[in-house]
Amino acid sequence: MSQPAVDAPQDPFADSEVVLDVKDLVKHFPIKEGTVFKRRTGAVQAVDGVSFQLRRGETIGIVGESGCGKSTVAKLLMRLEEPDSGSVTFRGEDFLSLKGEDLRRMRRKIQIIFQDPYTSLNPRMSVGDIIAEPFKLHPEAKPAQGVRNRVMELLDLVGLDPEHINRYPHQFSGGQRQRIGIARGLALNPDVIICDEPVSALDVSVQAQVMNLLEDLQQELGLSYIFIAHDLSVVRHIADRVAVMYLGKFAELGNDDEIYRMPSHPYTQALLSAVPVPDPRLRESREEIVLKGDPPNPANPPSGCRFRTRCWKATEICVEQEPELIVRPGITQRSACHYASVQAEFPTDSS
Amino acid sequence: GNGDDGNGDGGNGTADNGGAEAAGGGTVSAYNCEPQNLMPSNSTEVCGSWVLEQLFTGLTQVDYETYEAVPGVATDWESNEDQTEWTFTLGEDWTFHNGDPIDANTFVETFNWVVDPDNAQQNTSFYDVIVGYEDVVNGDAEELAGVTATDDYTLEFELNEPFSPLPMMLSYTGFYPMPAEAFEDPESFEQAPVGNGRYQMDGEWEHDVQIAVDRYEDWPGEDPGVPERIEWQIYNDIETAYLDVQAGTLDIMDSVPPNRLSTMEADFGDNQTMFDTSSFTYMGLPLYQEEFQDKDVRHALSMAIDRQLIIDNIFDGAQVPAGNIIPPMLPSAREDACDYCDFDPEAAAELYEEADGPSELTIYFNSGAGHEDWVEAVSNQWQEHLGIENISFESLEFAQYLDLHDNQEVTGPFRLGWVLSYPSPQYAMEPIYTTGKSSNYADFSNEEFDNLIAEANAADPEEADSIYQEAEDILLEEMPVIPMFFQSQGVVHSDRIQHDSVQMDPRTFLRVEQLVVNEE
Amino acid sequence: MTTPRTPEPSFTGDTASPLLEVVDLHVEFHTKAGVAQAINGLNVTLNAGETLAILGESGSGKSVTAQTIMGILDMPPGHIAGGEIRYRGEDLLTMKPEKRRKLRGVSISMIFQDALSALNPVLPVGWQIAEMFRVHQGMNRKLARQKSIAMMQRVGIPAAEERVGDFPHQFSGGMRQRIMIAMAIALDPDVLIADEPTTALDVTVQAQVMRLLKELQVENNMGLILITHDLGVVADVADKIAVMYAGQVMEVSDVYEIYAQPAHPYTEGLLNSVPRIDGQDERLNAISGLPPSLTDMPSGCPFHPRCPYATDLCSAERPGLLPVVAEHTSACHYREEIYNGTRQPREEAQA
Amino acid sequence: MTGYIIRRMLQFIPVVIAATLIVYAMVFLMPGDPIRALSGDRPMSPQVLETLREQYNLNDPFLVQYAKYMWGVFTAGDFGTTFQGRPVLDIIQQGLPITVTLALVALSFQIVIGVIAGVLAAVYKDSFLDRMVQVSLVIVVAVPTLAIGFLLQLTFGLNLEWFPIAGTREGLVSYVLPGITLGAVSTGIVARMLRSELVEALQSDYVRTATAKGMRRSRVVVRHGLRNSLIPVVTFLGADLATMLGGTVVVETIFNLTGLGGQIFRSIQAQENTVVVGIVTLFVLFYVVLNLVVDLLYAAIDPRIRYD
Amino acid sequence: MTELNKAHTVAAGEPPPAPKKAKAQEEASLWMDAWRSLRRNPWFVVSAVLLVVLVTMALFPQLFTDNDPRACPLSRSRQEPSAEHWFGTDIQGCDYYARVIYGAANSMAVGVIVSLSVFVIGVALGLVAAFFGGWVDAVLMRLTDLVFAIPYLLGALVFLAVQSERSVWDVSLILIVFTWPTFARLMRGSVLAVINNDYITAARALGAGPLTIMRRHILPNSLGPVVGYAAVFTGIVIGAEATLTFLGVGLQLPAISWGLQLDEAKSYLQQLPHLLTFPLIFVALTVFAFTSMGEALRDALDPKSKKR
Ligand SMILES: Nc1ncnc2c1ncn2[C@@H]1O[C@H](COP(=O)(O)OP(=O)(O)OP(=O)(O)O)[C@@H](O)[C@H]1O
Ligand SMILES: Nc1ncnc2c1ncn2[C@@H]1O[C@H](COP(=O)(O)OP(=O)(O)OP(=O)(O)O)[C@@H](O)[C@H]1O
Ligand SMILES: [Mg+2]
Ligand SMILES: [Mg+2]
Repeated sequence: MSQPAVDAPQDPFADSEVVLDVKDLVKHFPIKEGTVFKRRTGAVQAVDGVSFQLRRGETIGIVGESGCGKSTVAKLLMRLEEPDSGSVTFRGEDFLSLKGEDLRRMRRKIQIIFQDPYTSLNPRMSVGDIIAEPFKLHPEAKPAQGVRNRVMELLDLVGLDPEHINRYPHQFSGGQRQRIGIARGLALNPDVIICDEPVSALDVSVQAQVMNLLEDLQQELGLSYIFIAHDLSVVRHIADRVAVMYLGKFAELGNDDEIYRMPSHPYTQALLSAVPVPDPRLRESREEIVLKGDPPNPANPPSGCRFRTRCWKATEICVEQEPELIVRPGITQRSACHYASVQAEFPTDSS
Repeated sequence: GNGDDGNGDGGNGTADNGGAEAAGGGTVSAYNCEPQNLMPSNSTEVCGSWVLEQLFTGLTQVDYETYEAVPGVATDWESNEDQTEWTFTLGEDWTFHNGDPIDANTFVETFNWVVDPDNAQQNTSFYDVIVGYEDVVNGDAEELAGVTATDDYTLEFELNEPFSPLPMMLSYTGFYPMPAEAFEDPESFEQAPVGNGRYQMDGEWEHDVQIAVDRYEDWPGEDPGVPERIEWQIYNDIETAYLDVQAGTLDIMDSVPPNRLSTMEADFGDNQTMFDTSSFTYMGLPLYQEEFQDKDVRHALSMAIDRQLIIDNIFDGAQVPAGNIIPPMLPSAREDACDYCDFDPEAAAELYEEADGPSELTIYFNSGAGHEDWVEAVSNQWQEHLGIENISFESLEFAQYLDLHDNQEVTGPFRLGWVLSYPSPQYAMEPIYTTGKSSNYADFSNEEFDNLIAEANAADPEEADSIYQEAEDILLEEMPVIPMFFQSQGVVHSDRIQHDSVQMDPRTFLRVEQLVVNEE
Repeated sequence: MTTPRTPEPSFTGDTASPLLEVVDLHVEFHTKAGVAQAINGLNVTLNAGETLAILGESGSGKSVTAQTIMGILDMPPGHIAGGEIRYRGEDLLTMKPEKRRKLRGVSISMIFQDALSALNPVLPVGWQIAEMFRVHQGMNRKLARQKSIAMMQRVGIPAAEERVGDFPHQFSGGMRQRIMIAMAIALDPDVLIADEPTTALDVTVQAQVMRLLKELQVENNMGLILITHDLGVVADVADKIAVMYAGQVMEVSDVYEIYAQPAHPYTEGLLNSVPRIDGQDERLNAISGLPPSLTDMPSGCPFHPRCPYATDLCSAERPGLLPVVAEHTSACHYREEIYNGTRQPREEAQA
Repeated sequence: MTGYIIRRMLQFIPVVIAATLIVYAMVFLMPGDPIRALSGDRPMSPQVLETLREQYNLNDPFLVQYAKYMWGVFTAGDFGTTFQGRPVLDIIQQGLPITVTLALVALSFQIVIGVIAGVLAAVYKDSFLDRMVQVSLVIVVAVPTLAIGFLLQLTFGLNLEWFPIAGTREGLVSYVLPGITLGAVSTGIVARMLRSELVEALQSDYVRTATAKGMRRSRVVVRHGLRNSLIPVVTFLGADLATMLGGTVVVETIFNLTGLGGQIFRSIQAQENTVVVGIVTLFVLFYVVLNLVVDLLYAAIDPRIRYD
Repeated sequence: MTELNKAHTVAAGEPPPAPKKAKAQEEASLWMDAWRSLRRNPWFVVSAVLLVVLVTMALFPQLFTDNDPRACPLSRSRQEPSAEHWFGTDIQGCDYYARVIYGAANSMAVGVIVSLSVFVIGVALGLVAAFFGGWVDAVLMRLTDLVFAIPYLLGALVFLAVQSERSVWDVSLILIVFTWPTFARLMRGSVLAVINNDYITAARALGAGPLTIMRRHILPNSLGPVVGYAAVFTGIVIGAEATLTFLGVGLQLPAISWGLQLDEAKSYLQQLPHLLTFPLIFVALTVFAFTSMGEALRDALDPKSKKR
């Protein structure tokens, strides 16, 4: 893979076509109480104003606190949830207003790999049928070598035994199921794949295999990925740009070097400091920024900056004014912190 | 006419109020079905008339030993020579249960109200022999010209034509006297009818549940009711009632389900008995259809039926094979009057062959009334003995069934029945077989027969019977309907009821007012 | 106040024996294609207060092992073909069912790999946690609810008080996982089996959860079996590591040793596959080849078809789990050479 | 949610209009003359017929009849009278409590016995007991209701004298045998249906979790498995309650109860438009509410089912 | 996919294995797997054999008896079972064995036609209602309320008015029209329980249209309760047919069917129990065969419950 020098802050994808243009996406889930006579008592602000552009061949990684709205963003992009407001444009077409056949056609181009590999596989379909389903749905994409051969090939690609084609999902381990989901997502050679924690249940070796596969496909077909993960090393490895999300908003958005080497948002810094290093000898020496306080309630987020309740830098202005996601003085990436600064460069691996 | 007191109930020593006090009294709970209504002039079915019989007393009553009219409210009656003018003398101490006195005017008012078309009473047509009936019904007159009260206790009838069974007919429910309040608000009246009978209502009619009556102690008649109180429990299902009698929850029922007749003795031992009734079942033939106009065909059909076999095997003996039209219990009934009612398969087959009877038949009957089995048996016998290959059934709801008859759309033998509203041979024949009568579903028309009936109606009662029999002979020869059975009724009762006191009449069946309750 | 029922007596066994000992366990699945040997003679030992990390290939039988220990394996199709599982010296497999039931959740507890399907979709999460207190400690409804809110707070669920009544589908993947954790640690078990407990958690929350588990371990001298793919986490918290492959333990060692000097080619391969956070974007090193089919196990060492060092001996004879140095055992014929880094890969295996 | 309920209740209106219109039309279309049938074999005089027809608007064109009737219902709450002059409301008043009690007794029987049998059959799947439940269902389905009722009457009424044979004199006790008779088939169905659903639910991961939590088998089955298998059962019970209301003829007849089922049956035979339509209106209201309740129960059973 | 395959080829250590194994592997789908496991399920085999026998009986009754079911000399009425008349004789004196054998045709036909049709209708409508929700659901469900509210006796009587000859099809039609709502509601309920699953979302994400989702994902996962009920329903229909006949709107007498035999036998429960027993055994066997089959099918369609 050829990548420009790490130091160059400019976007290597600046010239590529924008595949996905997301503006101000908002999704609030109503909270209801009572078993039968439910009253609406509030709303979880799962996604609250997310904007970004995804270009051809690019990978955007999304990291962030659990429950901050990553999966919801993914679902919104797939139109599996309808956003409360905002727009999603796919190759210049308004994705949100598509209906029927047009939507179906478009869905061939955007695929998702679900976070939960247990519930997203139909228990009454054999693995072969699950992976062959995309071809059934989009006959125009039928592979030349025959669906079944292609399915076996896909199984093999993700490191599963093609002989297991007739098995049912419950006969597989967690990681194996996750790979079934990946194989399904890859089947149609889409333009964009939204991967919601695609490798979390895989052992490192298989994970390596799958990531290599994803990268190879990207190289070859110009695929774009949105890659949601908690494993920051994995994200760093695969992503060109990284978005750090906190409580329904992007806290920071920049290329992987900017984020990993010069994090400017305190949350990003805390996150990076908590990454465990695969070397037991560093156990004691690591300095982890332990966030104070409890995570805020997404139904009733703090005013101003949403991170301020747990931030060691917070002042009056953070309470009053919501920081925008913009390029701030002293940094090259966009950051939603009034005091954005590259306070400390994250210590690189000592090996 | 005669004023013969005729109350010769020597067999029933319990009827004496006061005499055998020990045996009288108590409460009897008896089976009943839900009456359509409790308006005497509107009641046409057995469930209602059974109750009304106890609540009301008409001008005359029937002595079921002799089948003659005996005094009710009227103590005496006589007619002119040709039976067209009748004078009834009324007893003077009759009152309704509410105390209103009853006199000749009560009857005049009642009868005028009943025939008034605005009141739409179903029994109106019984009045058609009375002069002025047509005018009232057509709205040309307000009152029946033929009924007048010459004084407080004398009632006169003027008839359109000679009609000797009049005193007998006047015993019928449709001629009971009614108090003024009945006319003001008939609907609430029938919830708790105020009559002049042996018993008076206790509370209202609880629909589908029960009707309770208490003995009316001021009843001026000859043989007052024995039980102090009668409670009719209303059942939808006779099987259930039967079980309840078995369990002792119900004292008595008079319509044992046919399929139970074979187990009746085992279930009840001595507490059961059978009675004959006037309920006549026949297979009518649509004479307006060409196939049935040849009387040989009709004879053949009749002779091909083994009635006794059907009765034994399907009704468990609960019917009497019909060899006549006049019910056997009437004095005028004869045995062996019918030449073609005996089972004779060979003769039948021959006759049918000769007459070229239809090779396909549809048999009609009304559904849901338990006729399937015997009709099927008849059909099997016709198939077997007459070689009719193709017999199908048409079973219909009663309303639709009557519709077909009205429109003369019936194409084959049909089942119908007839119950005597008053026990007279006239009533057994005239409404069904005289030309143009509304119940003449077979469309039978025979001048000789019509004349004989008219003649009998005009004759002295002593001579009338033989003329009615002549008329019956014509029916049995012409056979517009194939007589099938006269029904027998099973009665079962609990140990509370004295078996000897169980008596039946052929019209309303069990005489519930005669029952004696055993002391507990 | 109702007086709480007397808590069910905790199991008092032989305190001299190890806390948990799995001896020569064999588990099979009956499938259409034949008998799948998911576990083939597995041996592990867990001492009180110890953290045993189980690493291994996806599909190598980690979850099946955990389920077998818990006694919740679906039988059929599963079938325990042999072995013993000793808890404080007493064999769980032959124990009276009622006695064993009382151990579950109280003395031996488990965090499931898949949180969504492991949580009852129709019961509020709070109820599901509270059930532990109510059934095992006879606590009343109100108190149990308070306790479960406390547990939810402990695992870092924001606005726990408001969300106790919510249903699993209303939570994000990571939040569900934390609910599972809360449920499993509710009664301070002696043994906690955590099957990939933090896959859906971001690193800060993960760190928090791991700290929590550590605390419990210190407080109660709890034995922890940590099944995970995250070598970083393992490096951080484990005392001992068992590496599994194809239903067998390949290597057991002290945590410091194994990272520095693995004594089994599979472990070596795994460590090589780890992406680094200082992320050079080179291809990741996956172990080549597919794991063996469980219905058709290769003769000898199950890893030999993929092993760069394999010889004829490997395909002929199955190596036992033998010590390399003290407390460090490996199931490889050439363990010492690999431990010392002196063995050369076969020519053709070098990619 | 309240909005949802209101919307659902409003849907009652078109259903009532449609149902009454259809039913009215059907009675109208039924062959035969209801007035004619009143007097049995012996025909009424034409004048009487005419008066009665007039009185019950039977000579009007169909839509006029219907309009007159509905006008009476909505302006004066007048549901008309029977051909015998009995007010329809009176009939409903008498029959409704009986029908409702009967249906509720049958329902309780179905729920209690059906659920217990279903749960046991599922837990001991393929055991003798499981097969017994199946065989009982098969037999109960094959035996005519009337025969079941009769056998119960004979055994528990006549011979053992535990329950009255018929009638409602002894209060709730009187409803036991009819309730069982009415609910027998459905009880078997509930048991079978629940059994199959529960067997499936018991294989799920969350049931496994419950076991791992150290719950007793009974608690695992009842608290964790059962609820997830209830939706078809609740649906069936809802639908069955609906059919039960109108279909109690046989049971009402043999147990001599004066409920609405038998009433509507007889009224149809007598072509008493007023009674039929009156009862149907009541039923429609009941069904709309019943189905709403069922739908709300869905949401209560499975929180993932949402209505907005 | 050059580099990829290269990488992979190396990884796999041999040429792409997929095509090689494609031939060897038997293609599998849920339905084929189901069929395979059905064949090995003894309950299925037994019930299949039973059904074959019953169907043969319905189609070729002559194979089972030489006696004419319509030869009914009254003189031999009500005989107990004997060597000559295995099942005894009925009220009319017909050979009861022959009657029962000949009764299979009508009963099986009505039973199968009706349950099959309501199954199809109910599944289709229930699926559509639950899947699309909103007004589609409202309209369909109110329609079920409406049908529930219309007494089926009324419908049957009106239907009769326009029908002179009544065949099995006509009788079936009446029953179908009035019984589909239970199926629709049952189906709707189980679809609602399934529709919120993630795999449905996943299918939508793949671009599956409503039809595909319903057919491939929802149907197999929600069919269970309806299949089970349809099996039992066959038996219920066999009984219901007789009721219609006795109201004059069912099969035209003197038709022969099990329902009619059972109905007739009701009156002689104590006196002539054999009249009830024999048709009952046959109806029970039919229901048993259908329910066992339904259950076996359900088991087979559940990959998790597969016995081996
Ligand atoms: N259907 C729903 N109803 C109510 N709240 C919901 C729903 N779905 C998600 N949420 C809430 O929205 C927020 C964001 O959820 P989301 O699944 O997007 O998080 P996430 O970033 O993917 O977290 P994780 O990394 O743990 O998977 C959470 O607080 C969650 O509880
Ligand atoms: N019901 C079953 N039928 C057949 N094989 C099964 C069944 N359940 C599990 N297996 C097989 O058993 C093996 C072990 O599965 P297990 O879930 O223990 O793996 P794991 O080590 O937990 O993997 P992961 O890390 O992916 O969760 C897998 O290869 C799986 O395919
Ligand atoms: Mg997520
Ligand atoms: Mg696992």
